Amino acid sequence: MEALALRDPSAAPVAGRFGRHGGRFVPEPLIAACEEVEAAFTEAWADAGFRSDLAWLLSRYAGRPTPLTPALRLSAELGVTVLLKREDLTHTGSHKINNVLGQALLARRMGKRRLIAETGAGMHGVATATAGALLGLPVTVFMGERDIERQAHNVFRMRLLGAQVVPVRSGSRTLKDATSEAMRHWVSATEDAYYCVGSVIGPHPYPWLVRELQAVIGQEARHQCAEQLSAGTPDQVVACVGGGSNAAGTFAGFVETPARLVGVEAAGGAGAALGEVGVLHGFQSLFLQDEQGQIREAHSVAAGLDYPGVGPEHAHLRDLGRAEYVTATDQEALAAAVRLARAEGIVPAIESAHALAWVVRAAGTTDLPTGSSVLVTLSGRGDKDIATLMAYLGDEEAR
Amino acid sequence: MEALALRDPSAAPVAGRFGRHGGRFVPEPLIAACEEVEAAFTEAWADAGFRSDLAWLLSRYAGRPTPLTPALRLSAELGVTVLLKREDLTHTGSHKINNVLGQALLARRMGKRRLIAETGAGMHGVATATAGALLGLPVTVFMGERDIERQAHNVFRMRLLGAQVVPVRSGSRTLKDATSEAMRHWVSATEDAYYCVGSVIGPHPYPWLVRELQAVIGQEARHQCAEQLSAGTPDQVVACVGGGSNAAGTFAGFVETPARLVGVEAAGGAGAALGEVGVLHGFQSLFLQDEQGQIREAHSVAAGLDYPGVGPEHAHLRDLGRAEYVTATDQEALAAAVRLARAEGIVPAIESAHALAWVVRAAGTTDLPTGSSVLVTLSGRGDKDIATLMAYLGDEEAR
Amino acid sequence: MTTLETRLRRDRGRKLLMPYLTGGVTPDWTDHLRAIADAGADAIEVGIPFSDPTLDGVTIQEASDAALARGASTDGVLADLSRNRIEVPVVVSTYANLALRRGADRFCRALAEAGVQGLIVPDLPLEEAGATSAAARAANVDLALLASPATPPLRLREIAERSRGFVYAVSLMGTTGERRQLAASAAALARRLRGVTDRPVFLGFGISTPAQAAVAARDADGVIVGAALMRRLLDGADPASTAGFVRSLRRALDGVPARTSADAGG
Amino acid sequence: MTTLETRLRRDRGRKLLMPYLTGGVTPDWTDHLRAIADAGADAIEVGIPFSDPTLDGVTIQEASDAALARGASTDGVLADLSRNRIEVPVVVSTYANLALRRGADRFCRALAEAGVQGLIVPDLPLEEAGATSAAARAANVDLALLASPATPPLRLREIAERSRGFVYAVSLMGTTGERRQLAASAAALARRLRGVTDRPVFLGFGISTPAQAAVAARDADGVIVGAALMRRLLDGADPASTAGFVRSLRRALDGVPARTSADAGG
Ligand SMILES: Cc1ncc(COP(=O)(O)O)c(C=O)c1O
Ligand SMILES: Cc1ncc(COP(=O)(O)O)c(C=O)c1O
Repeated sequence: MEALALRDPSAAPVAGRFGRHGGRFVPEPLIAACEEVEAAFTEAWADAGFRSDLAWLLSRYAGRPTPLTPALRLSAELGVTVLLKREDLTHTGSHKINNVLGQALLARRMGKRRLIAETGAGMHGVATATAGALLGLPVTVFMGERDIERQAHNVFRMRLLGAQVVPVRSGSRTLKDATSEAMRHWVSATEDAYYCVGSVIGPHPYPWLVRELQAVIGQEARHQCAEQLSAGTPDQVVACVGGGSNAAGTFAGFVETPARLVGVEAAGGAGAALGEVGVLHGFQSLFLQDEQGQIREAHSVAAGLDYPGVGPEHAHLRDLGRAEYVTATDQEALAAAVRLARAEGIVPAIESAHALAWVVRAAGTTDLPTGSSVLVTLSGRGDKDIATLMAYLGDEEAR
Repeated sequence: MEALALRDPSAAPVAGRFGRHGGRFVPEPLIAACEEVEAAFTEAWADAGFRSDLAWLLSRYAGRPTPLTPALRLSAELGVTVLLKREDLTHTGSHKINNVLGQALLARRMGKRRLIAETGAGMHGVATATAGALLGLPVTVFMGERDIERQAHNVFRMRLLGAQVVPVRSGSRTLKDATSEAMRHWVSATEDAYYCVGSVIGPHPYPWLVRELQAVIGQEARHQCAEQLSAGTPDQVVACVGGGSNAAGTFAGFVETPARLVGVEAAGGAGAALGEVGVLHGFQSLFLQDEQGQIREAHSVAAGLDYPGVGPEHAHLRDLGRAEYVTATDQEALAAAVRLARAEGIVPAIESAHALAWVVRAAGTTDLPTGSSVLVTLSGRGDKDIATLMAYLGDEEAR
Repeated sequence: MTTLETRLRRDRGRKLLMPYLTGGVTPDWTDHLRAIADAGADAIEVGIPFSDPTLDGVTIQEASDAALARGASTDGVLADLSRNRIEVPVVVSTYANLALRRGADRFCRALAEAGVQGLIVPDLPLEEAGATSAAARAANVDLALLASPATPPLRLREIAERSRGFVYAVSLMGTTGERRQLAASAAALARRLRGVTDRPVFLGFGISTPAQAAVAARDADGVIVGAALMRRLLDGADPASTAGFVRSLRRALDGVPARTSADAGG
Repeated sequence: MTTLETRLRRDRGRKLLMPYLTGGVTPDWTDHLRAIADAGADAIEVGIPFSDPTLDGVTIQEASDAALARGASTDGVLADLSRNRIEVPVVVSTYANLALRRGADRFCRALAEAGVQGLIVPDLPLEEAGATSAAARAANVDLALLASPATPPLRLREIAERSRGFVYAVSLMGTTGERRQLAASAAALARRLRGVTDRPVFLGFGISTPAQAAVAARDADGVIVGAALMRRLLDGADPASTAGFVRSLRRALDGVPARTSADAGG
């Protein structure tokens, strides 16, 4: 019963719950809006027409299916078979597009006239700006001032795509605060605006809805593993976890298999690994917080992982013991990004590099024994991170 | 007989000629190296094993096939059906990867121990750096100093991928000079190094070899058009032309159809449209030059089109009247890039935007009548050009 | 009937006033508390600052940040309240995480021990309020629920029924913060609420001036004024001047007949 | 037999010297030309500068750029040569585009009219040289072909056969430019060439010092010295000092026995 939502992926979790997590902790003015989204998505998701419109966009526009690439040189170096699920090859360069195309179609179906979104690394912002341009819906993106500075490349992309980027100056000036600000704005605009949440966070139905839209990652990967691996499924399935959408989408394809599921968080933003039960941004889950309940600021070189919480489904999977949550440091992630670039010719997003960093660390230990196979979701490409990676490389080489 | 190379795409042009163009105008020390590449490619291209290795990399690693996306909003605005062949979705973000994977496999088959390449926009350099990393071959990329400045993003990418980027300070400090410098370096390194040429230029066998490797664009597009267009083929097929590789690869799929073939050059680098017969970089073709035969410097906001010549096959197609070559200005290309971003959520490379710019200009005229269909190859994505596009937008908005 | 309910009766013969004050916002915040109490408040809403006040506009965000920067915490604010008992009932408002973090039971008991009589948790809607509601009742603290202009009729009725102490009518679709005009949605919501409950209906959010308070009070039993007060406080107002502002609100409300046709509902 | 062939005979009894000079590189370049001719050159290679000298290293690139910046052109260089006839034969070297641009026939006739006796076009290999070769012959200009260390035996023979005036042996796999040492490939190539032809074999590329010239001349009939001379000229040497350098080369060559075992071939 607890894991119901996972077993029948198309069914909404009961009362928006994943075990004890999830829910809809929003101020009353947002209740109707959440209900409206829930009803619309429930209906749309059961509508073959909606699904085929989405499938059309995913394949004709966004470049799905994405390949599953065996990382041959890295595998040889590590002694484990590493398969990369290539979300970096999607249009706009990260898995965020899967979610956003679905939500933008939903918004249009609901008769909404514009989109709002929060963004951390800017990938969700770019994806939303993209979907907005494609469907003719104006887009407003809330982004922490600190993230605006460190992900300038994506800020430019959003503006080029015609989106308005609103700097958020409160709190840690990162994803957490951008999310708060997006919710504040949404309260005042529920009639007109559709809030396009960027991860498996937020009030019900978002964690479920976003997971459903990202499940395409895991479904494709599952089939591809069946073709490419003699065992049919990988021994381990690894993805980075910010809010947890690429991980949730990946895990959705493997939760019924014997594969071990591993979510890798930024050491400085490890809601699932180090957080405690709390409520923020409309849902109950695990959050970094002090004993009084004040939310702690996350700190990660990966803007997309710089979030103190984790989606409720992950908190639940951790409760169940079905998935494990581990961390990788900034240094480990940066080193893993450069390593993948040089071993395989793929420059990953620093977010995605966290998943790799754990694989690099664990390979050959009991955590990831020699000879085992591991699927790693490369959630995005590193173009947005080139400056950060170069600075890191400069430091390394200066040593 | 003249167009033989096009009719039977797998046959090498006789004596490396496309009509009166092409050839092998290299200094004697490079003759043996060119012959070695020719022999190796001829043999490899006839080898099903080589072809299947390449096909494997193209699909499993590089994300082929790329979609053919109908640009719905733009089509409605222009009154013509615009289909976009999405090379921007390939790994590394441009069609250059198609060519480079083939050549890197060839280099390995030939027992070469490293790769050298010239680059303009940096996309070919990034692609070569990528293939080198993937196959474990060190890479040296020659790049004009001016291009290093304006395509800094790609310079960083190459370095991250482990390639050495050598600044070229001679002449116009752009693609032309980088090509000269790569040839100079090649002369001294033919034993060890494979010269991975980035477009359908250079001495035989390169214009043929690169065309063959890029023909996958046209072949896929041809099939996709057959599925998507009721007429089966588009009325027009348009691609930007620097050296001409994405255009040659695209045209290869349509040269036997009734489709009109249009190559769009940068107004300031229009070898095919405005050049005269000449010899440079090992081949005879059309080049911008003065009455004495000194090569003129090209000037384009698109570093990848900033080349005074054009591949010999294009010169030949122009001679035959089978393809037409037109130009687009910097301003038109920049405007078209922003227009595509805002209408379709796709930020194209400024190079590719030249092809679109012509479509925008021609739509509704006798050149591209209302109601007709046009296939446009989007040769690459605009991530490398974000700064340039933002500056342009800033100027526009300031007006 | 709880003390709060006794004090905030509809039939007290005047329009009710509940100023809002962020706990710990300044070193002398309890002086403001007392001054405001003495200036004619019928109850005072005391915010326990939260790191991520998603329903608050810039002014109260700033107040929360200032309080947290000063080291304000649940324990600290409650200790201050405990040491500074006032005659006027205190209603604590905060976000769900601060309540759930220590467990709803412990949290509500701590409130009661500090003399707090009511509780507002804006991000605990009907569906999520069950446990906290029970805990509050056990501790003899009134958990007031919020209604909004977007709340449909049946739900409105249920909110009114399950709300304790009073019903908080969020006057507009938006965050806290001053507004030039009272939202058009305010009167309609207050009337709808008064049509389904006997509990006092307080309009809050965006009521910025005595004039606006008076207009709001035509349809509601009382008003809550937060940002307008906190802006003054953040700008450096001393307890005498915050009290002065509260008095001006009091006067404006006293000009509104306490029993109007608003009783007929909306 | 053309004049060039007469002058550059293997059996002239001394090792032959062909300095290289970029046409138009300085305003007084023809003074250098004359001074060099008088300093013991057996022929002079005069480069017509091209915008994209892909086979040249930095020094000759710099010289070409300097000449072009001064407005040098095919017409200009030929006019200068025409006005400054020297006793020593002149061999023009340039890139294919400059020859093909005006048509090989017109180009070769213009050379002949300017008194030029030979032609080197490094980017016209055997396969592409046909038309230019015929045009040169018609104009009584010798088109010398290049051979390289990588040229296989049969091709070497054909190059030697179709070359006129002399055969240009590219001493190394690389561009023009000074080198610290004579390339190991030089001697072997010269020997191979002398084994298949009676035409004089000139080693060029990278011969930088009189000592290197002497070593090169052991296996070849003559040497071409370009970058080493042009560097001096670009550094500001006057005609007397370029001539001095050429004399030092001459002396070094004169120390090498004119008929050595090299005749036996490699
Ligand atoms: C490339 C990439 N990967 C991962 C993430 C983290 O998001 P999630 O945990 O929802 O997949 C982001 C967020 O911006 C991202 O851009
Ligand atoms: C995106 C893109 N398009 C087009 C070109 C031009 O090359 P070609 O004409 O060979 O396709 C380049 C070259 O760098 C490029 O990067």
